[in-house]
Amino acid sequence: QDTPQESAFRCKPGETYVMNVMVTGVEYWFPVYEMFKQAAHEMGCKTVYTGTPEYDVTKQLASFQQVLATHPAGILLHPMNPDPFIEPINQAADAGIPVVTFAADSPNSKRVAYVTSDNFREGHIAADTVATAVGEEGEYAVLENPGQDNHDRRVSAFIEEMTQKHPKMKLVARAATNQDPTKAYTAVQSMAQAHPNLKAVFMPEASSAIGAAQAALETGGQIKVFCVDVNAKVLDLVKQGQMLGAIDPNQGVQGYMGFMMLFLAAHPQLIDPMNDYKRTGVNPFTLPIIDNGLAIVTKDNADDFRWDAYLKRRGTKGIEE
Amino acid sequence: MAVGDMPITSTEPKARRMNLHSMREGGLIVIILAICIAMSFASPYFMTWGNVKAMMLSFAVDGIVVVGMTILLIVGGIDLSVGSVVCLSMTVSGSLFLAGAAPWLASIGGIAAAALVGVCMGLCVTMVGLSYFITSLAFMVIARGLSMLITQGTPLSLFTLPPTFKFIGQGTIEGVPFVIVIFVVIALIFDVLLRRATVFRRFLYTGSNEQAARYSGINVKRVKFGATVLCSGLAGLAGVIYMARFGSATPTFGVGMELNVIAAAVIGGASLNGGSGSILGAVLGVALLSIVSSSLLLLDVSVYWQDMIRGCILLAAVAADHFMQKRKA
Amino acid sequence: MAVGDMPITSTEPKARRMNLHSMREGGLIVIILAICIAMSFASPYFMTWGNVKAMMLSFAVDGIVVVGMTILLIVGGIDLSVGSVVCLSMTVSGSLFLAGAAPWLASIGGIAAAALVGVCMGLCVTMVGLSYFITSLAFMVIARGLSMLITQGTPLSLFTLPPTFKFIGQGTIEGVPFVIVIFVVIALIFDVLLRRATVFRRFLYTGSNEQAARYSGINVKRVKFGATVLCSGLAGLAGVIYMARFGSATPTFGVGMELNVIAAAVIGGASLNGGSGSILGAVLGVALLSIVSSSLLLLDVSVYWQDMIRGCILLAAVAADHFMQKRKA
Amino acid sequence: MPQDSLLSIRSLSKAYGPVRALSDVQFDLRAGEIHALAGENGAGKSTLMKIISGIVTPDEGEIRIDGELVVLDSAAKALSLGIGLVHQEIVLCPDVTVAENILMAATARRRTLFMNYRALEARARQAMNRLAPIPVDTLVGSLPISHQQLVEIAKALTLDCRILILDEPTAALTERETDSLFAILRELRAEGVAIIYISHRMAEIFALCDRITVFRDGRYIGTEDIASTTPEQVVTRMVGRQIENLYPPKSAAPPGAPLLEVRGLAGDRFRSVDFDVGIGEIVGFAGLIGAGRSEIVKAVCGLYPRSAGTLTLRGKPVAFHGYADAVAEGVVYLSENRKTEGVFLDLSIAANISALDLGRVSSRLGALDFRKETNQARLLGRRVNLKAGSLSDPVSTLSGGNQQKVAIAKMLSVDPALVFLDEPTRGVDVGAKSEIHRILRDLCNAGVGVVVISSELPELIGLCDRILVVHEGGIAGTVEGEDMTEETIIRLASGLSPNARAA
Ligand SMILES: Nc1ncnc2c1ncn2[C@@H]1O[C@H](COP(=O)(O)OP(=O)(O)OP(=O)(O)O)[C@@H](O)[C@H]1O
Ligand SMILES: Nc1ncnc2c1ncn2[C@@H]1O[C@H](COP(=O)(O)OP(=O)(O)OP(=O)(O)O)[C@@H](O)[C@H]1O
Ligand SMILES: O[C@@H]1[C@H](O)[C@H](O)CO[C@H]1O
Ligand SMILES: [Mg+2]
Ligand SMILES: [Mg+2]
Repeated sequence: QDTPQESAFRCKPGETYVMNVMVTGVEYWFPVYEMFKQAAHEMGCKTVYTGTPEYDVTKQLASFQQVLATHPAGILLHPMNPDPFIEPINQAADAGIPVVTFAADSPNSKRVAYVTSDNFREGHIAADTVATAVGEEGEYAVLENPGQDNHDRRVSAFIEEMTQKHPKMKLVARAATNQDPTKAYTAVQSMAQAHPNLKAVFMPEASSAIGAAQAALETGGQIKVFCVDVNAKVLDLVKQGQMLGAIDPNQGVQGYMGFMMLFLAAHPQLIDPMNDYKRTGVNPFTLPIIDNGLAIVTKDNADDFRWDAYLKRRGTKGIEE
Repeated sequence: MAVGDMPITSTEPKARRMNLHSMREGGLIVIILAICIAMSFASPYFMTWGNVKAMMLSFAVDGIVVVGMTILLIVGGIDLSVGSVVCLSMTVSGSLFLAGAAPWLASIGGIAAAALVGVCMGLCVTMVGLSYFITSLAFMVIARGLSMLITQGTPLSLFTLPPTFKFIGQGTIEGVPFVIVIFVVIALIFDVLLRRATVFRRFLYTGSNEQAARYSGINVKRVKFGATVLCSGLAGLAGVIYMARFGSATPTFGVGMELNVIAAAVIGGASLNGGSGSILGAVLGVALLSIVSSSLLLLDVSVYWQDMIRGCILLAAVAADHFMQKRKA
Repeated sequence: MAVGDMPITSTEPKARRMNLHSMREGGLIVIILAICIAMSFASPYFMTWGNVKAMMLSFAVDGIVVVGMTILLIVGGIDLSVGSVVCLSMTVSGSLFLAGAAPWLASIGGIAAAALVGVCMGLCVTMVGLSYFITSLAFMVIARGLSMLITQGTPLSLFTLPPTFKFIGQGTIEGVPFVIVIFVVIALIFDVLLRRATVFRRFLYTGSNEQAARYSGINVKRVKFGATVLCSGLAGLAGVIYMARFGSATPTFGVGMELNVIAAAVIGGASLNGGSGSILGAVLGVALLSIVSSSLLLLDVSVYWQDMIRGCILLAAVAADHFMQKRKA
Repeated sequence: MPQDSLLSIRSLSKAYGPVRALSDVQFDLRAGEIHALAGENGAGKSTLMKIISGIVTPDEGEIRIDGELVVLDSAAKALSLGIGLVHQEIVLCPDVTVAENILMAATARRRTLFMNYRALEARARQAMNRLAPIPVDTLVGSLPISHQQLVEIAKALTLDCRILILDEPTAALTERETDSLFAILRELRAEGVAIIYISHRMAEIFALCDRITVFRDGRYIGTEDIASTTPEQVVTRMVGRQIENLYPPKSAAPPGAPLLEVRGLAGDRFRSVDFDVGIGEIVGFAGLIGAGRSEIVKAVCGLYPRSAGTLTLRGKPVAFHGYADAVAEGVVYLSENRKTEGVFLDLSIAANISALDLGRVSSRLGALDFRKETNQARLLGRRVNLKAGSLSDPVSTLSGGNQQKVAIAKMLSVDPALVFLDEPTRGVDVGAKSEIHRILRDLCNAGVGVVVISSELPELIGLCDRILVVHEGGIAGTVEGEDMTEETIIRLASGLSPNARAA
């Protein structure tokens, strides 16, 4: 079919953009891809959702390399670890395939941009919310997932904020629960014993929250649970008041801006900035970091973050298209 | 001397009944007590009812899985799929419930799904002749995939579960959590069965020497099939209980559970070559593992040290146990 | 009749020298080819050099670990710690490098650390008499803990590694990634050794019947010790290569690797009871696993279906292999 | 101590917990002699041999070689001193070829990097062919027990040792192999090798050996020249009492109605096999090793695949799809392969004996009654005069012969209708043997069908009323009454016509 006047902001037929992540089955990615898709379709581009079902960097690398073999127009990547992806991302760049990272970065690579919610702000805001909720005074604990940087950053930011802004808040226990609800359940159970007046627990991801909240309930319900990321269960817990709240990294914008950056980077001729890009050969659309903002999820707004409702409302097939 | 004038005294039924088990269990009990005593000095909270409860809660449900695994190990099998099967049972019954089924019905559905995985594995092993290891590995992946499929990757939130049902996972009787009651009952039942029931004795024969069992007229295929289904079924039960506890069904639940479960059984005296193992032992094994972990939490050991120390204590415990047995033997 | 002209004369010396291997390998090769052919019709990209390279890269380094595991399985052992040991070697050499050691020295340090874990495990098994399963499980936790300690839980960034060293993990020769070259060489060496070297025949004897080996004057303890250290050592080497490839050392790397590695070896014909297994087989096993995973990605199968299908293909492949052998036998 | 003794043992003791396997025994062995060691099951023969070959360490006592005090703390050590042992229980690597098994000790010593398979196979084949031409490139695991026994022997022959120990090497062998083995042993003796020979077959001992030492209950009884003693005397010293007639009287009456009728039985290793087992008769199966006797009998019991054939039990046709079906009908099989098919080594004696039918030692609800189980074991144990410490000990702690008795007791536990016994008295001592023969005869008289496979012709002839001779998987002929001579049987077994004149 013929289009009257061809806009520069449209894809050539068949121009495909790929999103690549690990643990592909996990809810977190879906809203990201949903808006990635929307932006793409607006501009007549095709998208594919790829990655490895496992939580395994070697496997994600393999999937990334395979994606390269299909020569897409650009890749929106969540690198499980930063440095292992330097080489592959640079390969892509050299092959003229721009890579944009989101939610986790590979700073030393030639990725053209990094779209994320500021993990430090997430930690700080979480800390402030928790502190006010317990009256600026009391013992708190953290559950960790050591090794995944964005999670580690959230935790350290949380603790840092507490020590600096809320001096009466005392960190009494830390446990590595590695996104396992049962471990979180056990950890909070024991912590509640060792620290009878534990007031709050923070964790950088949603899986642990399910176990932690249950344990908090069973140990008398005076422990306030706060996490980053949401899922159906967490939202219900927040709604029921069994969790103080959560932080949502605003995935939609992450995906939308991710695509925009990819498209622009894939069409550098769209811009001609006054800088040395021609000589150095770097992509003129290179933006080190884009903060996609974040949202604090509470009783009142919890329902606005439900994936299933959202999907129904939009009537799309989610990641399956 | 002929048997007639043998020291038959030493062969009292009592002594006999225990001989497969007692030794190992003795050792483990001593070690666990030792740790507990040490801990109760180290932390004032360790011996509080609250903490004891917390520790038991932490292994009660997995303990049910360990019971099944122990039986399968005794037969000479192994099941890597338990973690995924627990999760499958969780997600199946969860989604059935959301689809409007009564919670009890939904649970039965979940357990049935789990048992079905067991049936498939049993057939692969007995009919096709594949190894337990590979078969259960494949079904570990398949069952996980099914959970993903059912939940579409998002945890099912089951707030609407009626309290009567949640009671299974969260209720207490006289302050004792109901899950602990369930676990203890199941452990007792299977401990007795394993020592006394003829059916289970056949399990032991098969695991001890499959050929000899065949030449004793035992239908070893049926035995292996049965043990496999039983193991999966118990995993399914555990899944339902977890669902009742957490009021949700997470598709990523139970990843890596298999190793802990097998470890507990092996610490408890089960052998990967089959023919040995006991429920009491396995229970002690699972208890040991979780006492160690929660001790580290109570002592506020740095996150970075926890694994190191946990591993060392585990090793020390196993070694100590080993020596005690040697001395006894 | 003379025993000489009995049916069982049917094995030629040639076949014999291979007998542990040939059969199984034949089957696997057929299956892998079948999948590749099917895939090359299903996806235009499958047979592209880029994709083939991606697949080989995805198993080359793990393949080195599989070689060690296979040898250990042949001896009758098993090592659950490989994943943690790969990681330990990574983090140790990484931190040594950051502390200013030359990358080569640092690497030797890492491999040494890995081998040391092997030594400890070897002693626990041969001297103390603990089971391989429990011992390696404990060291899996310990080694992981050490990595956590060394890195304080945060990945070490090593992009300052000199290119000459990075070449090990990232370089290519005539377009062929160097890691693949290393892997092929190691696999070949150990395949030959396992079939023809006197020392490695002793490994096989020990695994087949430890008693018979001991009665024949073989120092089975030394054999088992050696195999254990070798397995850890190769894991250490893999760790260094990964470090060179990733330019970083992540304390969470290699979690759950052990299952994949053991699975590959078992698919390749190794038995958990010892006495059988081959390197070529193991290589094919590891290849099969990664070909299956990557095929699914190219077919862009729905995320939710991937695990299910992967598991089913795995099962089908193993079953097919099994039948082909039966027919041959 | 006699000057000329190559090996001399003094005041040696070994106890396993309460069981005194050896108490203060002595033993002398001269170069160039074949020295028999006799004793009841559990007398301590194997234990002593294991001590001499460095597998078991004694509690006390001294061992001298050439008058030198030696410490034998490992098999390797004993091998280096030129001591070789043919184990009573087969100890081979199933996943490895015959050749590599035979030369395993050599491989253990070998210092070169690579194997030399060509030379290895040549040497192995040479050693093997002296006994029986078993192809050396087959996996040992695929060989029947009888052939594994031969491999075990060939393995020891390659050690070119000064002291060669054979612990019941012929238990699984037929005349043919036994004769070639004896020829080899005589050669070795001539070469000055000192040989210790353990057997429960008096005939063999008196045909082969120069001196004999007798043990009883772990004690040294005495040593003397074969020339100056008789089998009866030896047996008396072993058992401590007279053993009058070794074999029970045969049935006077002709066999009654056929209990079992087999017609046209065929399988991969046998074809068109017909035979009957009548009530009141003991039927024997003779044949060379590998003739297929075991397979035929197993096929009847549903333990071995059969392609054709009908079974009629007590007049009604039966088709056993699995052994369980057979057992249900009271048809039981005693395997020739004790270690792998006969017993559960790591389970208790009592648990072994009850395995065939747990119903007998459990309540109606299926709960095991351990008192019943122990009593059953005690009774049957007495009946086969089992020597054991406690019925709760694992079978692995029993002597070879006593393990065999456990296997037999297990069969008797179900009062069967029809029993097939494959090498039933393998490794069983003279006293117990005649005891078992009497039990079999009693069973038979009580209307139980009894079929015995044995490689020991005198046993078959002494025990059976009728002997079927198997040759290459087919029944070559039947002999009874007067015709039951070793000669006729051997001729039939080798595919010749029964009487010499015809040949
Ligand atoms: N590993 C063991 N543990 C406990 N008791 C043992 C062990 N090995 C042997 N015995 C006991 O030592 C005694 C002697 O056993 P040994 O095997 O030497 O007898 P044997 O003379 O070889 O008998 P057989 O003629 O049946 O082979 C037996 O009572 C046996 O029960
Ligand atoms: N698993 C096997 N693989 C190959 N050949 C076998 C196997 N089992 C038995 N045979 C062969 O089948 C034939 C019969 O075996 P077997 O020796 O058991 O017969 P037998 O007449 O019972 O002799 P024995 O006196 O040893 O019992 C022999 O040729 C033997 O080599
Ligand atoms: O917790 C989530 C996921 O783990 C993923 O890493 C994306 O970033 C975080 O918000
Ligand atoms: Mg003996
Ligand atoms: Mg036979």
